Amino acid sequence: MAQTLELWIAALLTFMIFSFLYKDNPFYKFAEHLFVGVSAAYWMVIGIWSTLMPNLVARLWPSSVSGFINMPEDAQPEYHFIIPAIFGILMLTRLVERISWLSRWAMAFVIGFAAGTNFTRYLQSDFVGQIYNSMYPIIVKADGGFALGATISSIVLIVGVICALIYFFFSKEHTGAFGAASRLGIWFLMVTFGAAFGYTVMARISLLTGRIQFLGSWLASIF
Amino acid sequence: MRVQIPLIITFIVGIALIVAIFVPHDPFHRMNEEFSVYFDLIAVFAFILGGGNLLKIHGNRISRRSRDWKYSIVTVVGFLTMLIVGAFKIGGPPGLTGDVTAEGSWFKFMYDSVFVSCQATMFSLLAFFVASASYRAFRAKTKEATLLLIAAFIILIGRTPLGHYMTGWLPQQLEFLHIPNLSNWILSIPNMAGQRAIMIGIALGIISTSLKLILGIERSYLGGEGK
Amino acid sequence: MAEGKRDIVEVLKAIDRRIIFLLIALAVILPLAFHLVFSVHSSPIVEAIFDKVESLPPGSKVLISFDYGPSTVPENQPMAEAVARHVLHKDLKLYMMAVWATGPPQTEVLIRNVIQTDFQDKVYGVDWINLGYKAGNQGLINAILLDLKGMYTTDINGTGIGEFEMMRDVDNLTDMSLIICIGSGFPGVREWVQFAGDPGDIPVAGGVTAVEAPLLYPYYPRQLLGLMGGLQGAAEYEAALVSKYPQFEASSEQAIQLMGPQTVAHLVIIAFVVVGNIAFFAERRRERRRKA
Amino acid sequence: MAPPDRDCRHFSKPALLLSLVLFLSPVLLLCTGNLPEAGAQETTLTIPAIVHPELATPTNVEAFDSPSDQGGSITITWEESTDDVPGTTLVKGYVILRSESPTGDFEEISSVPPHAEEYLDTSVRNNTDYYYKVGVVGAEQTFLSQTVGPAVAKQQWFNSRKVNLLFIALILTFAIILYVFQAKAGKKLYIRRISGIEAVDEAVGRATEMGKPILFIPGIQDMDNVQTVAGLTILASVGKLTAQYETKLEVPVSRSLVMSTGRETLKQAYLSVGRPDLYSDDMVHYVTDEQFGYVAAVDGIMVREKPATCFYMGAFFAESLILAETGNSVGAIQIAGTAMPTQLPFFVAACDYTLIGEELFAASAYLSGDEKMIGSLKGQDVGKAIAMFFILVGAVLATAASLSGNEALTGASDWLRNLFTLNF
Repeated sequence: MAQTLELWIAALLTFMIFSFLYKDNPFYKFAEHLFVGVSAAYWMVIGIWSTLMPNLVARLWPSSVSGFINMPEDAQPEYHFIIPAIFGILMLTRLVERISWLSRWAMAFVIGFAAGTNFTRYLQSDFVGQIYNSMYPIIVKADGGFALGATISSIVLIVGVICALIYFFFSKEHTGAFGAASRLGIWFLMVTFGAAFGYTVMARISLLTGRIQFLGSWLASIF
Repeated sequence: MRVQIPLIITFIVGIALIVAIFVPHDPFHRMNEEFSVYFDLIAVFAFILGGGNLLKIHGNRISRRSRDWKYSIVTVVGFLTMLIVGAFKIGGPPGLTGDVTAEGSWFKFMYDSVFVSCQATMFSLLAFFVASASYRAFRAKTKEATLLLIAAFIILIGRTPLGHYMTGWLPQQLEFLHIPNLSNWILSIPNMAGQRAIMIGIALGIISTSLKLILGIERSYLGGEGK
Repeated sequence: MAEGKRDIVEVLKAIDRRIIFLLIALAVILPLAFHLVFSVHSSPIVEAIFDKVESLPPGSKVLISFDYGPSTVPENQPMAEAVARHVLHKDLKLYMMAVWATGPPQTEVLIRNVIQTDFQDKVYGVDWINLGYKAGNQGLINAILLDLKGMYTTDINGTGIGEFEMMRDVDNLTDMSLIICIGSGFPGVREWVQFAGDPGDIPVAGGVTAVEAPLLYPYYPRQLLGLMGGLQGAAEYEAALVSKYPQFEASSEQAIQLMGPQTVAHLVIIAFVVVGNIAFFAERRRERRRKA
Repeated sequence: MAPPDRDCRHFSKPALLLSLVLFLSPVLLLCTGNLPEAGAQETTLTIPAIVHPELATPTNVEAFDSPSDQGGSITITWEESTDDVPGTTLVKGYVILRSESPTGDFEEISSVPPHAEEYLDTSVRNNTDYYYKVGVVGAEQTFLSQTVGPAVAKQQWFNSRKVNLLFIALILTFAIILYVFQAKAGKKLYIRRISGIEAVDEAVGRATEMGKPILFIPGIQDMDNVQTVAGLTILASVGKLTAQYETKLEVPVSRSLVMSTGRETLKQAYLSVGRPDLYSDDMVHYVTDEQFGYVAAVDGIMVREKPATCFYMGAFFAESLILAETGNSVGAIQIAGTAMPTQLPFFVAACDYTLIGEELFAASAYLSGDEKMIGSLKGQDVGKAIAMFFILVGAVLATAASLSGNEALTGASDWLRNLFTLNF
């Protein structure tokens, strides 16, 4: 019974959302508003049970939640978790106009966290890592002579990287040879975007295939 | 105090996290992990602000009978039902001590029937939009657009049997022009060059922005001075 | 005459997106309804994986890591199943693990679909083993490169690892002849290459979603043996498998089946791109004439 | 994951000495007239009694705290048994034994295959003495080395494997700060035109003329993503324009923290141009954390309110194309900016202007009008110049090394690559 109900609700909502492709209509509005309400609450509930309870309440006061969530019997309180609790409460001062400026302290922690982690993460994997990946021989040797195809490819690659980087130069006027290189760079970027777009089309179609298959199974359940 | 203290907090937290990757000693080495948990917790507290705002907006619409106010009732009812069922683990076999997403619970039922189906269907709209965007965007209007078009077209054809048949007759010497080979080459050489340059650029943008945040040069997130 | 021509151009120019939407919907629904199947030809980047598995002597160890979740099952699951089928058929030892918490349920699906249907004679712990998921992301890969038994002291069911015959001569990842990561994000193929393949000099192959594949081409073929990208990649592997071992035709064509709608939809999109450009050029020519 | 370079170093002198001793040992035995080994081998040929040869034990065993780590690990190194010859099966592998006292019970903790010469024991506690033996495993018996130790696992204060990274981080930081200060000192800097930025004014103006609202989407990620911060900085600039033009601005967000920050930012923007009366908190409103729930709602807003302009500035995932296509269908001018490489193609295809990757951050600096922010852009350019320089030099060196086979060139090329190697 519950399964049939679930199947029907899901199928009807699927149709309601697809109807948006034709134009905005009351069915879509209904599905949209339901989805917004349910999903907002879903993430809040997940936040409570998978973050707030195990990572705050259980750490500060283990005995209080030992029945509710899985945790070791002999868990000891970890008092440094009082820090996020304070920041969290400071965040809520936004509800009180007079002291709402205190929420900036919590915001400052969040921003510091963002800046600190992103600085190192991108420095390592995207800056240093990509330079490392580019340091390969331009002329590729094969047994006996050198591989023409591979050599052309690696020349194209290195020219592409350099020119596309030149396109991103902000403080120098893009004229003359520099401008020509920058234009070549934007061409490389365009090929990149076209290629990635073309490659992705397929994955997007498969999402629809999945949905149509679901509707097919719903139809099959009726007959 | 209203501006200085936040700037100091940002500075200390940011620097500590950068130091942490060079210093494996306590207390630094655990900071990265602990601070992510701290962040998650602050975000959960903030849910109260977000959820409250959602209720306020839709509550106002209902009380003022503004446009589409009836649908706002759907949002409010959906929100409160899901919240109460989940937060108090009402309904279904596992009860208060079980997993909130346990099979058979009401929460899971609403998740499967409403959340999953809406999510998957919204996601699948992409199949349609990717088609309409291709139709509109892939036109040889300028040199740049032509390149975009050619690259996309070769890859698109290369991903279907069409590509195989179109150029399958090519002799050995011209094999590199065979469309599947050509599309592989585009992906692994020019695409790669572009991706790499984009990634290096992004890394620099993020490094520089992070630095400005840590040093307090960029502070628009703090809003105004004083008040 | 000129009148008629302009009409067509005008119509094409102002084509309603809803017509495109309708055609895409039909392009997916009709092949599904009529089980339309196209022949699939494998490309070198996929064949490289197939040939590698084909070339391994019986008894070689192959590790498959399930690094994806339910949202990418349509693309990832057929890859995992085709490869597992091939590995078991060649009498290679199959080790399964996951760096994603959502991986083990997919491993279970594979066990049901592949091992329990086609390879009932294969013995657990001798021919195949399910090690399950461990937290730690790339740190886990790094750790088992040095000491697999230290991290995996039991299999997924909690049985001590020492009890299994096929685990006796496995100490770390370098004992594997091939690692195949079926993944859809982080940690995934990239991490397997960076933390296992490169430092341990172990062949690594991957199967990923189509969205992710362009980002992984940089690693092929130097660091990545081969790559299955999206449903197409899965279908190509299935095609290679079925053409060599026709007995799997019935069981191993799920991706090939799903390729029907994809191919038709693709062709529809290609047709639209062509039509869009014809309309564009026709209009431009007319404008030029008008100016002249 | 390159092995710590101390491996290569400590082979040198002791290793040489030791191999010399080992090499000479048969000679020494000969001199003393004591030849049991040779005799025994001959007996095995004639009498079918199984006598397993004694195996040479691993030599030069060392146990030390693994360098540059967070503790909890001891590295044990040794030199393989002289009987561990490739192609033979005499040696089955090595075992590592551990004890907490030199005379106590040694417990086998792990085994490694033949030819291994290093083991990382990660099952130790910090600040505890450990003693180790390494055994060579034969067909029947295991022959143990001498006990080494004590080794103590400790947390280090500096990860020396990341010196290169620190060096690069300092150079970039220095470049950026240098130009920030130059700009602060009043030096005018040239910034090239970025079409997406120039279009902002026009797009806001268009909405004003048409009397339609502007929609601003700061991505769907939380405040822990720097792209969101950049998006909100651009929101501040857009907010100043909408305040001056008295244009309606709507900012639906998908994270509560972004809502709070967005409100602070926008309020200040309206205040700074003297129009706090036009600001209200409802301009920035929360929808849902769920990616596609958010998209469903924003799509709804688009088709119902028909904004004249849509801004997408921040981190985006699959929803990018759904938003941009819907925005396009209602005839909005669309300006996007993101540093998500996977989504750039869709914005480029579906929007009127797209800020590509780094341009998003450039736009946030440029639009702020703050010289210091603009100065940092020049610092970023220095970073790109560094990247280009090393890519070119690295590739040329690698080419020269591979073509000539010259050792000095190969060394130089490897050294340069090591500078950019990531050690975890």
